[in-house]
Amino acid sequence: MRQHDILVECSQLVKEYKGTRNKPVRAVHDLSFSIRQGETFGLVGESGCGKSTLGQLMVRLLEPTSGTVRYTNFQDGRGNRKQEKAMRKENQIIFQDPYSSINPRKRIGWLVEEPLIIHGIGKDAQERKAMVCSILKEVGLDDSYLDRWPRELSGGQRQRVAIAIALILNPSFVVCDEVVSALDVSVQAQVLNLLQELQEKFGLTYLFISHNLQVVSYLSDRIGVMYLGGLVEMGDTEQIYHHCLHPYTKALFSASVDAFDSVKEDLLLSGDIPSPSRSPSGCPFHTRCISCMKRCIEENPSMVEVSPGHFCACHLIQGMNT
Amino acid sequence: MEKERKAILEIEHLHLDYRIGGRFCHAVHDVSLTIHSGEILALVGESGCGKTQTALACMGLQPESAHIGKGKIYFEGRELLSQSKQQWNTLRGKGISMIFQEPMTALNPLVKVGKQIEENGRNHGLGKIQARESTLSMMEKVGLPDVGRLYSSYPHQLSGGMRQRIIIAMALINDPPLLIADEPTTALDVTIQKQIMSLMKTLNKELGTAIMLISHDLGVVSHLCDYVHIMYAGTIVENGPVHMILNKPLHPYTKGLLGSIPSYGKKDQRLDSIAGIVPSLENRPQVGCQFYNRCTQRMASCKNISPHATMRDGHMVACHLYPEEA
Amino acid sequence: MGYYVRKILGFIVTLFLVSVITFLVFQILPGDPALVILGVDADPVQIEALQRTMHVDEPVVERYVSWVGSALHGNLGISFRYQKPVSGIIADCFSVTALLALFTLVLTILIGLPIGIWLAKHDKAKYIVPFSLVSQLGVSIPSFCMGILLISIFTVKLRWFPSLGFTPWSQNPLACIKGLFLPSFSLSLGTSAVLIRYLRVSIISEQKLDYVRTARSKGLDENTVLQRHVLRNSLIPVITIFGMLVADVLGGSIIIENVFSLPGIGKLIATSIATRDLPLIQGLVMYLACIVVVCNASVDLLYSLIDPRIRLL
Amino acid sequence: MKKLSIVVCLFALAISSITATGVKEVKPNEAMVPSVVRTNIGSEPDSLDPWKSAATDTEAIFHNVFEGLMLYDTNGKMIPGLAESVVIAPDGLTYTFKLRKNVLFHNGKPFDSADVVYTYNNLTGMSGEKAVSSKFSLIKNINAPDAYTFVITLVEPSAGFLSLTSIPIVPEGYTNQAEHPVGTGPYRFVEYTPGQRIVLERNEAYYDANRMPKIKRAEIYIMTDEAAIVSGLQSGQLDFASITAEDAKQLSSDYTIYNAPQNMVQIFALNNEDPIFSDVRVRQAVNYALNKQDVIDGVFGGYATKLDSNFSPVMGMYYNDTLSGYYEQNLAKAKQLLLEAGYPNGFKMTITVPSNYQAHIDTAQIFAQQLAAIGIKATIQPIEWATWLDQVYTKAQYQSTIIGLTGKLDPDSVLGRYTTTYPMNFFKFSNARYDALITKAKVETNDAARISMYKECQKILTENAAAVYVCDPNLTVAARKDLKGYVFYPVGFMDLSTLYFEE
Amino acid sequence: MKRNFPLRRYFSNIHFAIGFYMVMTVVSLMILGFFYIPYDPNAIDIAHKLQGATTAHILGTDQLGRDIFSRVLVGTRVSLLIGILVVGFGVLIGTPLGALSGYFGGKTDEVIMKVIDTQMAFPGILLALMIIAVFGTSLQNTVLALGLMSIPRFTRIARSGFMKYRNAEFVQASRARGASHARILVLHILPNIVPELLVTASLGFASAVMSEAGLSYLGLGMQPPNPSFGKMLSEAQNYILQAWWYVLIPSVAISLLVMGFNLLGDGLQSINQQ
Repeated sequence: MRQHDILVECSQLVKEYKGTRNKPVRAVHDLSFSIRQGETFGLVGESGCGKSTLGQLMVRLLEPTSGTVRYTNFQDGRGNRKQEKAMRKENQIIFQDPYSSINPRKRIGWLVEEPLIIHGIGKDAQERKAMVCSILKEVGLDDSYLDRWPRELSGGQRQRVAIAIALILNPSFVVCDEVVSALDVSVQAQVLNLLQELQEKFGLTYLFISHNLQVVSYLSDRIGVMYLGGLVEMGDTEQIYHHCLHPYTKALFSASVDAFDSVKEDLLLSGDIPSPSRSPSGCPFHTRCISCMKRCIEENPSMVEVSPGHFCACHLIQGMNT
Repeated sequence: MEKERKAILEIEHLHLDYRIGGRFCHAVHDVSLTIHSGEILALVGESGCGKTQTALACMGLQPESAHIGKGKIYFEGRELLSQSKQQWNTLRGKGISMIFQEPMTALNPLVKVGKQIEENGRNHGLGKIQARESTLSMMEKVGLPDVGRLYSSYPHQLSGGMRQRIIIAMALINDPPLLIADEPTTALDVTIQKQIMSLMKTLNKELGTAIMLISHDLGVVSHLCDYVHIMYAGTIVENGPVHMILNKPLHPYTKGLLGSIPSYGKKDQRLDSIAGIVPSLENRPQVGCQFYNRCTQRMASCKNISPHATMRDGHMVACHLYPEEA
Repeated sequence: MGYYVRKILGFIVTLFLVSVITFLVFQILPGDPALVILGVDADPVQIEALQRTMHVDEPVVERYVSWVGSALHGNLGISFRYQKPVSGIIADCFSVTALLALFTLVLTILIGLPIGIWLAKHDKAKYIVPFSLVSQLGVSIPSFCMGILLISIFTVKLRWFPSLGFTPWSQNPLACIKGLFLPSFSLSLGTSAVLIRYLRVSIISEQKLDYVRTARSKGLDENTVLQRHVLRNSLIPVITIFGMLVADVLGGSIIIENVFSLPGIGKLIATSIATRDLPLIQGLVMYLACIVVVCNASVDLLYSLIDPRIRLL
Repeated sequence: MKKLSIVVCLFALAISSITATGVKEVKPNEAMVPSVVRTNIGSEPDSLDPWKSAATDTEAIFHNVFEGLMLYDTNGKMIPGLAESVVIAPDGLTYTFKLRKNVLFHNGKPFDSADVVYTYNNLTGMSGEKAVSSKFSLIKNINAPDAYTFVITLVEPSAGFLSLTSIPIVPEGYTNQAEHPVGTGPYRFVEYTPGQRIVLERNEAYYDANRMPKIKRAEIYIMTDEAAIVSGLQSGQLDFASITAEDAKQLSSDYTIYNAPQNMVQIFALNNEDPIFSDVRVRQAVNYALNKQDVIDGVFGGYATKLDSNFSPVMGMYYNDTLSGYYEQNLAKAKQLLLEAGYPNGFKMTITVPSNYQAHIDTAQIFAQQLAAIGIKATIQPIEWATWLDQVYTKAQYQSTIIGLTGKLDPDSVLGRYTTTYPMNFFKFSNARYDALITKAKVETNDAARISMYKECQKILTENAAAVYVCDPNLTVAARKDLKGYVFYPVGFMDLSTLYFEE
Repeated sequence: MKRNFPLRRYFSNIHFAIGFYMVMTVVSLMILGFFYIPYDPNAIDIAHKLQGATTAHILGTDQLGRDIFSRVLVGTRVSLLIGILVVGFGVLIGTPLGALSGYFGGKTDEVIMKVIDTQMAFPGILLALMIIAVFGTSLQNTVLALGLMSIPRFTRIARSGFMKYRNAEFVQASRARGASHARILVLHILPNIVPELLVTASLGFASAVMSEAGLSYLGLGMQPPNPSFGKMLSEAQNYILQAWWYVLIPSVAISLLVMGFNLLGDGLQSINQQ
């Protein structure tokens, strides 16, 4: 495992939205973790668990209600336009749907070049064009795409364009928000391969958000499992894959059917994911948990380091430890 | 075949074309398949492969612009394509039911879900009280809690999983011999997907409903189905029992598909992806193998000669790599 | 609760702005109401006497404040022109315009609904082209022209309808309908064309939605699908149009009431602007603003009745 | 779908039933001699109270309801009204009226001198209230020796005074005139619906059998739209109406057309204080540049009297016929005058026109083209009537305008507009000799002398080109063929009492 | 195929095609008017007034004997100019307001929408009547009045458009890249709203022509003698008995323009929805 310095660190991050009747909806709740330089941190969870919100908080698309996101490789630039711009250059985000994340009314060349213009990189149009061509080549597209419209491209090609746009500023940290979920299997594999190649080439750090445990466990060095706005388990991929502890993680593994692996443990969760606006008391998972105890209803378990680097928030574990 | 099973649905050499720019483009090309009673059959392929078009043709719901050129569809021995509109109407919802991908949009947002289920029963001859009773019992059967209250809720008040259950209840209220499920779990979360899958499996066993499952997810298929057809660009390239296909894929496309699936086991190695994309309707080759352009094992003959289906290792494959055994 | 409070507050702000603007406009509007009413043959003494009754010599702010004060008590003042309470005049005229608007909307629905549905069902060029052209013709002929045309055919040539005078509904309903038929018909030509257009587009786009396919997959026949599922759902966007149509009809009445000599709000607006009858204009504008706002509120309410996804409160 | 077709059928049925009954209702009207006459009025009455009303249109209707001590005949001559006779003292200061007996107001109250005293007290302000009119300020004293005699004493002799006595007499102490007017005329007021109509009914108790109306009821619809009036006539919903000459030509085969000068002078007024028009030569040049016949033919369908004076020939003895033809179109002369005035290449000017009078706008268009011939570039600026009254009429902030001014029985009230001191002298005409002459004529009791003074006044106006006097457009009235008895007055008065339907 | 003839998509829409040809008919009349006008459109000839079609005056003469054909040729110019200016006014003021309102939401939205609501609460023509009563009749004031009337429709369309896109992923993405609000508003969202604005502009054009006719009917339209279709029609309607063709010609001209632009708008809308 690559062991590097910490690149991004968030502590006690909370994001609340204004819900109906002014009742706040907690999208992200008291979340702390850090991402190391050069690694791929996989974030997995079902819809509404707040993983996308977290991704946007990490690149400051959203301002946290409380808590902080700290970048170690440059100064925090809140309120300072110049520093904020530097932050925007270093951190990038790629979205799920390549059909809506690319402006349909602009040509590919313009779209890829735009970040350079915003940040004033490149002497002239010529130089910028050269940069655009080289990044397009990196993502597997040639010069002929410069003058094409997004509508002429397939989903996979669009996602390559989106990656090119994100990488042309040579960022250090990239949030990939469900980047392959909308793609067909064969194209998904192409994009995953590309992401890995680029990471190696440019030394990128990824926050890889997905609902697909297979994809996450294939790509990530470390995995965090989210449920209703909070992390329930976090650790190295190996730890999570082989020794997951939280009942939710277990259920997730059981549910994400693999064409090859036989199911380890047939866990069928009952009921639906509660809406973030009506978050249950105590452990948020207790409404669906098969091993729910009385304590779980009353008290929200805190993250405990079970083994080095492996954290879990469950009363079952704490029961075992103490 | 060890048991004598009744064929519910037989599709024979189905062709479905669209007219684009004065030219017929094949969305479905020479597709044949058979579903037997009580069986779960999967139609697998990436988007744009013609899976849904095939299914809609079985319901007589293909778009008006579609043109069924050749082929026959038999349902319980009855030819469907030559039916009148009226006959289609009596068949749909009673003989063959269909559930769709998006549980969010497949229900009328302005009508109470109970009414929508009931409507299917009423339309096929159930009395008012009878329809209501079977609606409620069907809702219970698909695992919905508190059916009395749910009966009069609106779709937007329900979660995706519940809506999909409603749609299943609606499809099954008339106890049809065949259910066509078009990507029923794609829009759902994995834990919910798992619930729906096991529900479908249970219903298949309890009611004996044959299911034609359309999916792009080999994982789902492997856990649910008995028999798989792999479709590519409007043609069936390989079919056979599910374990055979997964463990001993023959067609390069099937192999590529399986290789593309990421998993922990493949960590730290590149995925075995297929280059390129599924060609769009207009850009499909008129002759030869449809997979030619993306195939890593292509040969000269692939370009101009369409491959025929051959039996190999206990299942069918249409590829020049496997010439017909004399 | 909060929803209604906010709505009502917004409503009050709108009315306040409307009244201030009207008041200010009339301060810069040249023209002395007394002079306009009495004309060039008036005796200076008469003009002065009339001016005294209008209080036009008092300071603007004072007049405005006193107007607001009495308006809050339901007293909109005395019309310069008619020397009668504004509220009474408006009430009389509004009964005409309200009936006109009502008839117009009824005709709009009677004409627009069947045609719109029919066109949506027969979405083919050979049907749409002639219908679009005919219905567009209704919108593209200025209403005064259409009014004159209708009068010369139905009143002058055929003598089916009267061209002037208004009979109140309470006096003789049939004569009332007869008197209002032509004006509401000429207004409804435009509005029904709009309805047809929106309804057609709405039905066609609604028909493409998944739930319609679900309904078909139940084996429902086309008409049942249309009536039970598509129609109701496609009416939702059309409701918005009705809010707009009410405003259109009120605006259109200004011209059409002149053409048909109907003593309604529209004619009153034109004359009271011309005579600088400030109290009456203030009253009218407030009244119309209320109607527009109330119509929009009713549209919202209607929305929530038809569409369970929208719940007010 | 079935439901829809049912609705459509019902709708069709409803329409057919409406139209069917429509036809039925028209028939009886055609078969019998109507007892109702229906006509229109071009604007809302300004006030039903005769003391508060000044509009010509209103008076035209309400002269049927109200009567004064004196009335006027179709020639504008004063004739006895509520006064059987009048005796003017030789000094011209005392007027003694013998009042008619057996006259009842519409509310049943008998008429006597108390009502006259009440009326004149208020008119002059002798009641202690503010005077209702400034015209009566020359009354020194009034008194009623008995119930049927009424005496007025003037401060100074006034030739035009008698014409003022046509002002309505109202019943003593009755203050509800604005709501429900009460007079003594041949018709009594029934109802007024704002924006819609005025209804009058025959006064069955009218004292004069000769003027007793033959038609029982009159409905006067308030209609502003030209086309609506014509279609009202054509559809048989109006029995007579005043229309444009052009429309009258089209209707002449099916309708009786009455056509006569209406004593209105269409004036192309030039602001005499404007830097350009202050020069009399420029004003004369404009006069010479114009061809009034084009306006008469183009705008009034040929039905108008060409004028060169501020009076219409309808004014009879006061009209100065020697002025006729004073300014004939003469471009050479016009150019010469402009050259003399220092505008060899003409100038730019604006014609401000009230936008609600299409006839004036058309006249302006014709004039603009004619003025272009002598190098004057005229821009037409239509403005709202209210704005016109404010900017042009009251404040005289304009360069030129076109307007029609209605004539009066008393020449002084027409010519008085041009006096320097008149508050609404929007011509800004100022001529010392003219002012003196007007003042003198007012108190001159000798008819011949007075007439010649007024004629001289007209001459001064015309010679000084105070304005361009264009024409007196005829009043054109179309009436259904069986409606007879329409008569014209030199002032706006629509006499309903003479009308009758032929059997 | 699409690349060869990008407009084919538009012309395959029947509404668009018919509307286009109708508008082009009027536009070609206007172009003709720049090169050839048989008579001075304002030349009065009383002797030949209200004449039917003759070889000298192919569309007859009006109440002052002016050549109707010449007036139509010049009138197209005026009516099109009014339409363009009114729509321009609405677009230039309404769109930015709607953009700010929809993009920023919150207080900005509330204030702007309150103003727009207030304007909507005035019956349209009343507002125009007031403006013209204050400033007088002229081309500029007609445009001002009708332009003000047309602002709300553009504001509403722009607002809903910008609202729809303000949280679109591509906007989020460029925001994450450090793009300024101005850049996002103008370069990213605006191009996506243009099709809808075009539809609105097209319908707005039609209603501007109609409203001008309405104002002219109330005597508050253009300054005479300049001909606009509305002015001609309102002058003509007094002569419906004597000269029906005089009424017909401006009616047809107005109908062509209004219908043309309405159909164009309809067509564009259904093309957008495809």
